[in-house]
Amino acid sequence: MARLLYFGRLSDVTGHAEETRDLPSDVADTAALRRWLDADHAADGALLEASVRLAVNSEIVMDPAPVSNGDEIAFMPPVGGG
Amino acid sequence: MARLLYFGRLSDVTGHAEETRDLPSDVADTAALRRWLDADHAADGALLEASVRLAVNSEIVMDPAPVSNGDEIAFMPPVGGG
Amino acid sequence: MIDITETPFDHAEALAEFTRRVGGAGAVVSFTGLVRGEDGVVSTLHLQAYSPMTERGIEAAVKTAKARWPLIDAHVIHRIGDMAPGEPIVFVAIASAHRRAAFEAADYLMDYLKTDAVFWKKEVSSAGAAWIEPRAEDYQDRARWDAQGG
Amino acid sequence: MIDITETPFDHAEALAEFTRRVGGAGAVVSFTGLVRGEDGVVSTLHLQAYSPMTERGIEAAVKTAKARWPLIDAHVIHRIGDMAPGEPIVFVAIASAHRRAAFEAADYLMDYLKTDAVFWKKEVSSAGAAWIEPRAEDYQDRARWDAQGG
Repeated sequence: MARLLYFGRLSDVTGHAEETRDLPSDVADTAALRRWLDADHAADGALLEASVRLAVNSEIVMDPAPVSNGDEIAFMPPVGGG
Repeated sequence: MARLLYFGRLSDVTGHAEETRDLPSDVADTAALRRWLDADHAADGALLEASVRLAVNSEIVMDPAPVSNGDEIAFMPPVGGG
Repeated sequence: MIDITETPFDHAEALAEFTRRVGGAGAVVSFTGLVRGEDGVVSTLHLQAYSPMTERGIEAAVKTAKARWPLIDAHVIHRIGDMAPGEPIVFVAIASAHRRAAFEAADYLMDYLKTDAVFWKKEVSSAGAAWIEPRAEDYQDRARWDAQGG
Repeated sequence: MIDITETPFDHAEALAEFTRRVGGAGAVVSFTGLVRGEDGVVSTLHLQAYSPMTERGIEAAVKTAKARWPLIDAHVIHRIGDMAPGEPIVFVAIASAHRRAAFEAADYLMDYLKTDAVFWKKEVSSAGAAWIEPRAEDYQDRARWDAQGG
Protein backbone atom coordinates (compact mmCIF):
# COMPACT_ATOMS: atom_id res chain seq x y z
CA MET A 1 0.00 0.00 0.00
CA ALA A 2 1.16 3.55 -0.76
CA ARG A 3 0.15 6.62 1.20
CA LEU A 4 -0.97 9.39 -1.12
CA LEU A 5 -1.19 13.05 -0.04
CA TYR A 6 -3.01 15.78 -1.98
CA PHE A 7 -2.06 19.28 -0.88
CA GLY A 8 -3.72 22.62 -1.46
CA ARG A 9 -6.32 22.75 -4.22
CA LEU A 10 -5.68 19.10 -5.13
CA SER A 11 -7.59 17.90 -2.07
CA ASP A 12 -10.67 19.61 -3.56
CA VAL A 13 -10.00 17.87 -6.89
CA THR A 14 -9.58 14.36 -5.45
CA GLY A 15 -12.08 14.82 -2.64
CA HIS A 16 -9.65 14.06 0.18
CA ALA A 17 -6.33 15.18 1.59
CA GLU A 18 -4.94 11.66 1.81
CA GLU A 19 -5.68 8.07 0.92
CA THR A 20 -3.97 4.69 1.13
CA ARG A 21 -3.98 2.71 -2.09
CA ASP A 22 -2.52 -0.51 -3.45
CA LEU A 23 -0.49 0.52 -6.51
CA PRO A 24 -1.38 -1.50 -9.63
CA SER A 25 1.49 -3.58 -10.99
CA ASP A 26 1.83 -1.33 -14.05
CA VAL A 27 2.28 1.83 -11.90
CA ALA A 28 6.01 1.78 -11.21
CA ASP A 29 6.96 5.44 -11.63
CA THR A 30 5.58 8.92 -10.91
CA ALA A 31 4.49 9.52 -14.53
CA ALA A 32 2.36 6.36 -14.52
CA LEU A 33 1.09 7.21 -11.04
CA ARG A 34 -0.10 10.66 -12.19
CA ARG A 35 -1.97 9.16 -15.16
CA TRP A 36 -3.57 6.43 -13.07
CA LEU A 37 -4.76 8.71 -10.28
CA ASP A 38 -5.86 11.50 -12.62
CA ALA A 39 -8.11 9.04 -14.45
CA ASP A 40 -9.22 7.31 -11.24
CA HIS A 41 -10.29 10.63 -9.63
CA ALA A 42 -11.64 12.10 -12.91
CA ALA A 43 -9.30 15.00 -12.11
CA ASP A 44 -9.38 16.25 -15.68
CA GLY A 45 -5.61 16.71 -15.90
CA ALA A 46 -5.12 18.45 -12.54
CA LEU A 47 -2.68 15.74 -11.38
CA LEU A 48 -0.75 15.89 -14.68
CA GLU A 49 0.13 19.61 -14.54
CA ALA A 50 3.85 20.40 -14.69
CA SER A 51 3.37 22.92 -11.87
CA VAL A 52 2.28 20.05 -9.61
CA ARG A 53 5.44 18.51 -8.18
CA LEU A 54 5.66 15.09 -6.58
CA ALA A 55 7.56 14.19 -3.45
CA VAL A 56 8.39 10.56 -2.70
CA ASN A 57 9.12 9.95 0.99
CA SER A 58 9.54 13.70 1.57
CA GLU A 59 11.99 14.27 -1.29
CA ILE A 60 10.87 16.20 -4.37
CA VAL A 61 11.50 14.12 -7.49
CA MET A 62 11.48 14.65 -11.26
CA ASP A 63 9.21 12.51 -13.44
CA PRO A 64 9.61 9.63 -13.99
CA ALA A 65 10.89 8.56 -10.56
CA PRO A 66 10.30 5.06 -9.22
CA VAL A 67 7.40 4.50 -6.81
CA SER A 68 6.24 1.37 -5.03
CA ASN A 69 3.96 0.21 -2.25
CA GLY A 70 5.26 1.41 1.10
CA ASP A 71 6.08 4.89 -0.23
CA GLU A 72 4.51 8.13 0.93
CA ILE A 73 3.83 10.17 -2.21
CA ALA A 74 2.74 13.81 -2.07
CA PHE A 75 1.11 15.80 -4.87
CA MET A 76 2.25 19.39 -4.38
CA PRO A 77 0.73 22.31 -6.30
CA PRO A 78 2.71 25.61 -6.26
CA VAL A 79 3.74 26.39 -2.68
CA GLY A 80 3.79 29.68 -0.82
CA GLY A 81 3.33 30.79 2.76
CA GLY A 82 3.29 34.12 4.58
CA MET B 1 21.66 89.23 24.47
CA ALA B 2 21.81 86.21 22.16
CA ARG B 3 21.47 82.60 23.29
CA LEU B 4 24.26 80.46 21.83
CA LEU B 5 24.06 76.65 21.67
CA TYR B 6 27.05 74.39 20.96
CA PHE B 7 26.04 70.85 20.02
CA GLY B 8 28.02 67.63 19.90
CA ARG B 9 31.80 67.96 19.96
CA LEU B 10 31.55 71.77 19.92
CA SER B 11 30.53 71.83 23.58
CA ASP B 12 33.92 70.26 24.35
CA VAL B 13 35.64 72.92 22.22
CA THR B 14 33.88 75.91 23.81
CA GLY B 15 33.68 74.40 27.30
CA HIS B 16 29.88 74.64 27.57
CA ALA B 17 26.72 73.57 25.79
CA GLU B 18 25.19 77.03 25.92
CA GLU B 19 25.88 80.62 26.88
CA THR B 20 24.13 83.96 26.73
CA ARG B 21 26.19 86.75 25.20
CA ASP B 22 25.77 90.36 24.18
CA LEU B 23 26.66 90.47 20.48
CA PRO B 24 29.26 93.18 19.68
CA SER B 25 27.99 95.89 17.32
CA ASP B 26 30.24 94.62 14.50
CA VAL B 27 28.77 91.09 14.68
CA ALA B 28 25.70 91.39 12.47
CA ASP B 29 25.79 88.14 10.51
CA THR B 30 26.65 84.46 10.99
CA ALA B 31 30.05 84.73 9.27
CA ALA B 32 31.14 87.48 11.68
CA LEU B 33 29.63 85.56 14.58
CA ARG B 34 31.69 82.45 13.74
CA ARG B 35 34.92 84.48 13.57
CA TRP B 36 34.21 86.33 16.82
CA LEU B 37 33.30 83.22 18.83
CA ASP B 38 36.07 81.08 17.34
CA ALA B 39 38.64 83.67 18.45
CA ASP B 40 36.90 84.27 21.78
CA HIS B 41 36.91 80.54 22.67
CA ALA B 42 40.34 79.90 21.10
CA ALA B 43 38.51 77.20 19.15
CA ASP B 44 41.29 76.98 16.56
CA GLY B 45 38.89 77.05 13.60
CA ALA B 46 36.36 74.54 14.94
CA LEU B 47 33.52 77.08 14.68
CA LEU B 48 34.56 78.09 11.15
CA GLU B 49 34.31 74.62 9.58
CA ALA B 50 31.93 74.34 6.62
CA SER B 51 30.56 71.09 8.07
CA VAL B 52 29.37 73.07 11.10
CA ARG B 53 25.97 74.51 10.17
CA LEU B 54 24.26 77.36 11.98
CA ALA B 55 20.60 77.57 12.91
CA VAL B 56 19.05 80.92 13.79
CA ASN B 57 15.85 80.57 15.82
CA SER B 58 15.60 76.88 14.85
CA GLU B 59 16.03 77.42 11.09
CA ILE B 60 19.23 76.31 9.39
CA VAL B 61 20.78 79.24 7.52
CA MET B 62 23.54 79.79 4.93
CA ASP B 63 26.40 82.18 5.77
CA PRO B 64 26.14 85.09 5.94
CA ALA B 65 22.70 85.32 7.52
CA PRO B 66 21.71 88.22 9.79
CA VAL B 67 21.93 87.73 13.56
CA SER B 68 21.06 90.06 16.40
CA ASN B 69 20.53 90.13 20.14
CA GLY B 70 17.40 88.19 21.02
CA ASP B 71 18.21 85.36 18.62
CA GLU B 72 18.86 81.76 19.57
CA ILE B 73 21.80 80.62 17.48
CA ALA B 74 22.90 76.97 17.35
CA PHE B 75 26.27 75.65 16.15
CA MET B 76 25.56 72.24 14.66
CA PRO B 77 28.35 69.81 13.70
CA PRO B 78 27.35 66.88 11.42
CA VAL B 79 24.18 65.26 12.75
CA GLY B 80 23.25 61.61 13.02
CA GLY B 81 21.13 59.49 15.34
CA GLY B 82 20.29 55.83 15.59
CA MET C 1 15.12 28.87 15.39
CA ILE C 2 12.07 27.77 13.44
CA ASP C 3 8.57 27.25 14.82
CA ILE C 4 5.61 25.93 12.87
CA THR C 5 2.64 26.26 15.15
CA GLU C 6 -1.10 25.57 15.10
CA THR C 7 -1.75 27.93 17.99
CA PRO C 8 -1.83 31.75 17.76
CA PHE C 9 1.39 33.47 18.77
CA ASP C 10 2.23 36.92 20.11
CA HIS C 11 4.68 38.49 17.67
CA ALA C 12 5.68 41.30 20.06
CA GLU C 13 6.51 38.76 22.76
CA ALA C 14 8.52 36.81 20.17
CA LEU C 15 10.47 40.00 19.40
CA ALA C 16 11.11 40.60 23.11
CA GLU C 17 12.41 37.06 23.62
CA PHE C 18 14.54 37.15 20.48
CA THR C 19 16.12 40.48 21.48
CA ARG C 20 16.92 39.15 24.96
CA ARG C 21 18.50 36.04 23.45
CA VAL C 22 20.75 37.94 21.04
CA GLY C 23 21.94 40.40 23.72
CA GLY C 24 24.64 42.65 22.31
CA ALA C 25 23.27 42.95 18.77
CA GLY C 26 23.19 46.48 17.37
CA ALA C 27 20.29 45.96 14.95
CA VAL C 28 17.12 43.88 15.11
CA VAL C 29 14.63 43.81 12.22
CA SER C 30 11.28 42.08 12.45
CA PHE C 31 8.60 41.34 9.89
CA THR C 32 5.09 40.28 10.82
CA GLY C 33 2.53 39.20 8.25
CA LEU C 34 -1.03 39.38 9.54
CA VAL C 35 -4.38 38.15 8.24
CA ARG C 36 -5.90 41.24 6.69
CA GLY C 37 -9.20 42.44 8.04
CA GLU C 38 -11.32 43.36 5.04
CA ASP C 39 -14.09 45.85 5.74
CA GLY C 40 -17.26 44.02 6.64
CA VAL C 41 -15.99 40.72 5.22
CA VAL C 42 -15.20 38.07 7.80
CA SER C 43 -12.58 35.84 6.29
CA THR C 44 -10.45 33.02 7.62
CA LEU C 45 -7.11 31.91 6.35
CA HIS C 46 -6.17 28.24 6.33
CA LEU C 47 -2.53 27.22 6.03
CA GLN C 48 -1.19 23.72 5.41
CA ALA C 49 2.42 22.57 5.83
CA TYR C 50 4.10 19.27 4.96
CA SER C 51 6.38 18.45 7.87
CA PRO C 52 9.27 17.91 8.02
CA MET C 53 9.80 19.12 4.44
CA THR C 54 8.50 22.59 5.37
CA GLU C 55 10.88 22.94 8.33
CA ARG C 56 13.85 21.56 6.35
CA GLY C 57 13.27 24.12 3.60
CA ILE C 58 13.09 27.06 5.99
CA GLU C 59 16.20 25.83 7.81
CA ALA C 60 18.08 25.75 4.50
CA ALA C 61 16.91 29.30 3.67
CA VAL C 62 18.06 30.56 7.09
CA LYS C 63 21.42 28.87 6.53
CA THR C 64 21.73 30.56 3.13
CA ALA C 65 20.92 33.93 4.69
CA LYS C 66 23.53 33.38 7.40
CA ALA C 67 26.14 32.58 4.76
CA ARG C 68 25.22 35.64 2.71
CA TRP C 69 24.97 38.27 5.46
CA PRO C 70 26.81 38.71 8.78
CA LEU C 71 23.92 37.70 11.05
CA ILE C 72 23.93 37.03 14.76
CA ASP C 73 20.71 35.03 14.72
CA ALA C 74 17.34 34.54 13.02
CA HIS C 75 13.93 33.40 14.22
CA VAL C 76 11.07 32.29 11.98
CA ILE C 77 7.56 31.50 13.26
CA HIS C 78 4.83 30.35 10.87
CA ARG C 79 1.23 29.59 11.76
CA ILE C 80 -0.66 26.68 10.22
CA GLY C 81 -4.34 25.76 10.52
CA ASP C 82 -7.15 28.31 10.68
CA MET C 83 -6.49 31.98 11.38
CA ALA C 84 -8.79 34.95 11.95
CA PRO C 85 -8.27 38.54 10.68
CA GLY C 86 -5.61 40.40 12.65
CA GLU C 87 -3.76 37.25 13.72
CA PRO C 88 -0.09 36.91 12.82
CA ILE C 89 0.61 34.37 10.06
CA VAL C 90 4.36 34.72 9.89
CA PHE C 91 7.11 36.38 11.91
CA VAL C 92 10.75 36.80 10.94
CA ALA C 93 13.32 38.41 13.23
CA ILE C 94 16.94 39.04 12.32
CA ALA C 95 19.76 40.29 14.56
CA SER C 96 23.00 41.67 13.20
CA ALA C 97 25.68 44.18 14.07
CA HIS C 98 24.78 45.91 10.77
CA ARG C 99 21.37 47.36 10.03
CA ARG C 100 21.46 46.83 6.27
CA ALA C 101 22.35 43.16 6.70
CA ALA C 102 19.40 42.75 9.06
CA PHE C 103 17.00 44.46 6.63
CA GLU C 104 18.20 42.48 3.62
CA ALA C 105 18.16 39.11 5.34
CA ALA C 106 14.61 39.67 6.64
CA ASP C 107 13.48 40.77 3.17
CA TYR C 108 15.17 37.72 1.62
CA LEU C 109 13.59 35.27 4.06
CA MET C 110 10.14 36.76 3.49
CA ASP C 111 10.56 36.36 -0.27
CA TYR C 112 11.55 32.73 0.34
CA LEU C 113 8.56 32.16 2.63
CA LYS C 114 6.12 33.71 0.13
CA THR C 115 7.18 31.71 -2.93
CA ASP C 116 9.32 28.69 -1.98
CA ALA C 117 8.35 27.62 1.52
CA VAL C 118 6.24 24.46 1.57
CA PHE C 119 2.83 25.87 2.55
CA TRP C 120 -0.56 25.99 0.90
CA LYS C 121 -2.99 28.75 1.70
CA LYS C 122 -6.78 28.92 1.45
CA GLU C 123 -8.91 32.00 2.02
CA VAL C 124 -12.45 31.38 3.22
CA SER C 125 -14.93 34.25 3.13
CA SER C 126 -18.65 34.72 2.68
CA ALA C 127 -17.88 34.64 -1.08
CA GLY C 128 -16.56 31.08 -0.77
CA ALA C 129 -13.16 29.39 -0.46
CA ALA C 130 -10.18 29.92 -2.73
CA TRP C 131 -6.67 28.45 -2.71
CA ILE C 132 -4.13 31.24 -3.11
CA GLU C 133 -0.87 30.68 -4.98
CA PRO C 134 2.00 33.19 -5.22
CA ARG C 135 1.46 36.12 -7.61
CA ALA C 136 3.85 37.03 -10.44
CA GLU C 137 4.99 39.94 -8.22
CA ASP C 138 6.05 37.50 -5.50
CA TYR C 139 8.17 35.49 -7.96
CA GLN C 140 9.73 38.73 -9.24
CA ASP C 141 10.61 39.79 -5.69
CA ARG C 142 12.17 36.39 -5.12
CA ALA C 143 14.24 36.64 -8.33
CA ARG C 144 15.97 39.82 -7.09
CA TRP C 145 18.23 37.68 -4.89
CA ASP C 146 19.41 35.52 -7.80
CA ALA C 147 20.38 38.54 -9.89
CA GLN C 148 22.53 40.10 -7.17
CA GLY C 149 26.05 39.13 -6.23
CA GLY C 150 26.34 37.49 -2.96
CA MET D 1 3.76 59.27 15.57
CA ILE D 2 7.13 60.46 16.79
CA ASP D 3 8.50 60.17 20.32
CA ILE D 4 11.76 61.62 21.54
CA THR D 5 12.23 60.31 25.05
CA GLU D 6 14.75 60.53 27.87
CA THR D 7 13.44 57.40 29.55
CA PRO D 8 14.12 53.82 28.41
CA PHE D 9 11.38 52.28 26.27
CA ASP D 10 10.27 48.73 25.58
CA HIS D 11 10.49 48.20 21.83
CA ALA D 12 8.44 44.98 21.88
CA GLU D 13 5.64 46.76 23.72
CA ALA D 14 5.86 49.57 21.17
CA LEU D 15 5.45 46.97 18.39
CA ALA D 16 2.44 45.45 20.16
CA GLU D 17 0.74 48.85 20.54
CA PHE D 18 1.54 49.87 16.98
CA THR D 19 0.13 46.62 15.57
CA ARG D 20 -3.06 47.02 17.60
CA ARG D 21 -3.46 50.59 16.37
CA VAL D 22 -3.06 49.71 12.67
CA GLY D 23 -5.48 46.77 12.88
CA GLY D 24 -6.06 45.33 9.41
CA ALA D 25 -2.57 45.88 8.03
CA GLY D 26 -1.09 42.90 6.22
CA ALA D 27 2.56 43.71 6.86
CA VAL D 28 4.39 45.26 9.82
CA VAL D 29 8.17 45.83 9.74
CA SER D 30 10.10 47.01 12.77
CA PHE D 31 13.69 48.10 13.24
CA THR D 32 15.32 48.44 16.64
CA GLY D 33 18.79 49.88 17.12
CA LEU D 34 20.35 48.92 20.45
CA VAL D 35 23.43 50.05 22.34
CA ARG D 36 25.98 47.35 21.59
CA GLY D 37 27.43 45.44 24.49
CA GLU D 38 31.14 45.13 23.85
CA ASP D 39 32.84 42.24 25.62
CA GLY D 40 34.18 43.36 28.96
CA VAL D 41 33.91 47.06 28.06
CA VAL D 42 31.19 48.97 29.85
CA SER D 43 30.20 51.83 27.60
CA THR D 44 27.44 54.39 27.69
CA LEU D 45 25.91 56.20 24.78
CA HIS D 46 24.84 59.82 25.14
CA LEU D 47 22.42 61.30 22.59
CA GLN D 48 21.50 64.98 22.21
CA ALA D 49 18.58 66.40 20.24
CA TYR D 50 17.62 69.97 19.38
CA SER D 51 13.89 70.23 19.86
CA PRO D 52 11.71 71.04 18.03
CA MET D 53 14.06 70.94 15.01
CA THR D 54 14.70 67.23 15.58
CA GLU D 55 10.99 66.35 15.68
CA ARG D 56 10.20 68.56 12.68
CA GLY D 57 12.87 66.83 10.61
CA ILE D 58 11.65 63.34 11.48
CA GLU D 59 8.05 64.38 10.77
CA ALA D 60 9.11 65.59 7.32
CA ALA D 61 10.95 62.30 6.63
CA VAL D 62 7.88 60.29 7.66
CA LYS D 63 5.75 62.46 5.38
CA THR D 64 8.16 61.83 2.49
CA ALA D 65 8.01 58.08 3.15
CA LYS D 66 4.21 58.17 3.19
CA ALA D 67 4.21 59.98 -0.17
CA ARG D 68 6.68 57.51 -1.66
CA TRP D 69 5.18 54.21 -0.46
CA PRO D 70 1.61 53.11 0.24
CA LEU D 71 1.87 53.09 4.04
CA ILE D 72 -0.87 52.71 6.61
CA ASP D 73 1.14 54.24 9.44
CA ALA D 74 4.60 54.76 10.89
CA HIS D 75 5.96 55.12 14.41
CA VAL D 76 9.40 56.45 15.32
CA ILE D 77 10.81 56.42 18.86
CA HIS D 78 14.27 57.86 19.60
CA ARG D 79 16.02 57.92 22.95
CA ILE D 80 18.08 60.89 24.11
CA GLY D 81 20.27 61.24 27.19
CA ASP D 82 22.41 58.43 28.60
CA MET D 83 21.90 54.80 27.56
CA ALA D 84 23.45 51.56 28.76
CA PRO D 85 24.43 48.53 26.58
CA GLY D 86 21.41 46.53 25.44
CA GLU D 87 18.99 49.46 25.67
CA PRO D 88 17.07 50.48 22.54
CA ILE D 89 18.24 53.74 20.99
CA VAL D 90 15.82 53.91 18.10
CA PHE D 91 12.68 52.11 16.96
CA VAL D 92 10.91 52.40 13.63
CA ALA D 93 7.69 50.54 12.83
CA ILE D 94 5.91 50.62 9.48
CA ALA D 95 2.54 49.15 8.56
CA SER D 96 1.43 48.59 4.99
CA ALA D 97 -0.73 46.30 2.92
CA HIS D 98 2.46 45.45 0.99
CA ARG D 99 5.51 43.85 2.55
CA ARG D 100 8.08 45.42 0.21
CA ALA D 101 6.70 48.91 0.86
CA ALA D 102 7.00 48.28 4.61
CA PHE D 103 10.60 47.05 4.28
CA GLU D 104 11.68 49.90 2.03
CA ALA D 105 10.07 52.63 4.11
CA ALA D 106 11.67 51.30 7.33
CA ASP D 107 15.05 51.08 5.60
CA TYR D 108 14.61 54.63 4.23
CA LEU D 109 13.68 56.10 7.61
CA MET D 110 16.64 54.43 9.29
CA ASP D 111 18.99 55.90 6.69
CA TYR D 112 17.43 59.31 7.37
CA LEU D 113 17.78 58.86 11.14
CA LYS D 114 21.43 57.79 10.83
CA THR D 115 22.63 60.67 8.68
CA ASP D 116 20.12 63.53 8.58
CA ALA D 117 18.17 63.49 11.82
CA VAL D 118 19.21 66.23 14.25
CA PHE D 119 21.03 64.22 16.92
CA TRP D 120 24.55 64.13 18.24
CA LYS D 121 26.00 60.99 19.74
CA LYS D 122 28.80 60.44 22.23
CA GLU D 123 30.26 57.10 23.27
CA VAL D 124 31.76 56.95 26.74
CA SER D 125 33.89 53.94 27.69
CA SER D 126 36.83 53.19 29.94
CA ALA D 127 38.98 54.37 27.01
CA GLY D 128 37.40 57.84 27.22
CA ALA D 129 34.64 59.77 25.45
CA ALA D 130 34.26 60.24 21.71
CA TRP D 131 31.66 62.05 19.61
CA ILE D 132 30.52 59.81 16.76
CA GLU D 133 29.56 61.26 13.39
CA PRO D 134 28.04 59.27 10.49
CA ARG D 135 30.46 57.07 8.53
CA ALA D 136 30.96 57.27 4.75
CA GLU D 137 28.95 54.03 4.54
CA ASP D 138 25.97 55.73 6.22
CA TYR D 139 26.01 58.58 3.68
CA GLN D 140 26.25 56.03 0.84
CA ASP D 141 23.24 54.15 2.22
CA ARG D 142 21.34 57.42 2.40
CA ALA D 143 22.23 58.31 -1.20
CA ARG D 144 20.53 55.15 -2.53
CA TRP D 145 17.16 56.85 -2.13
CA ASP D 146 18.15 59.87 -4.25
CA ALA D 147 19.34 57.67 -7.12
CA GLN D 148 16.11 55.69 -7.34
CA GLY D 149 12.91 56.78 -8.96
CA GLY D 150 10.01 57.65 -6.73
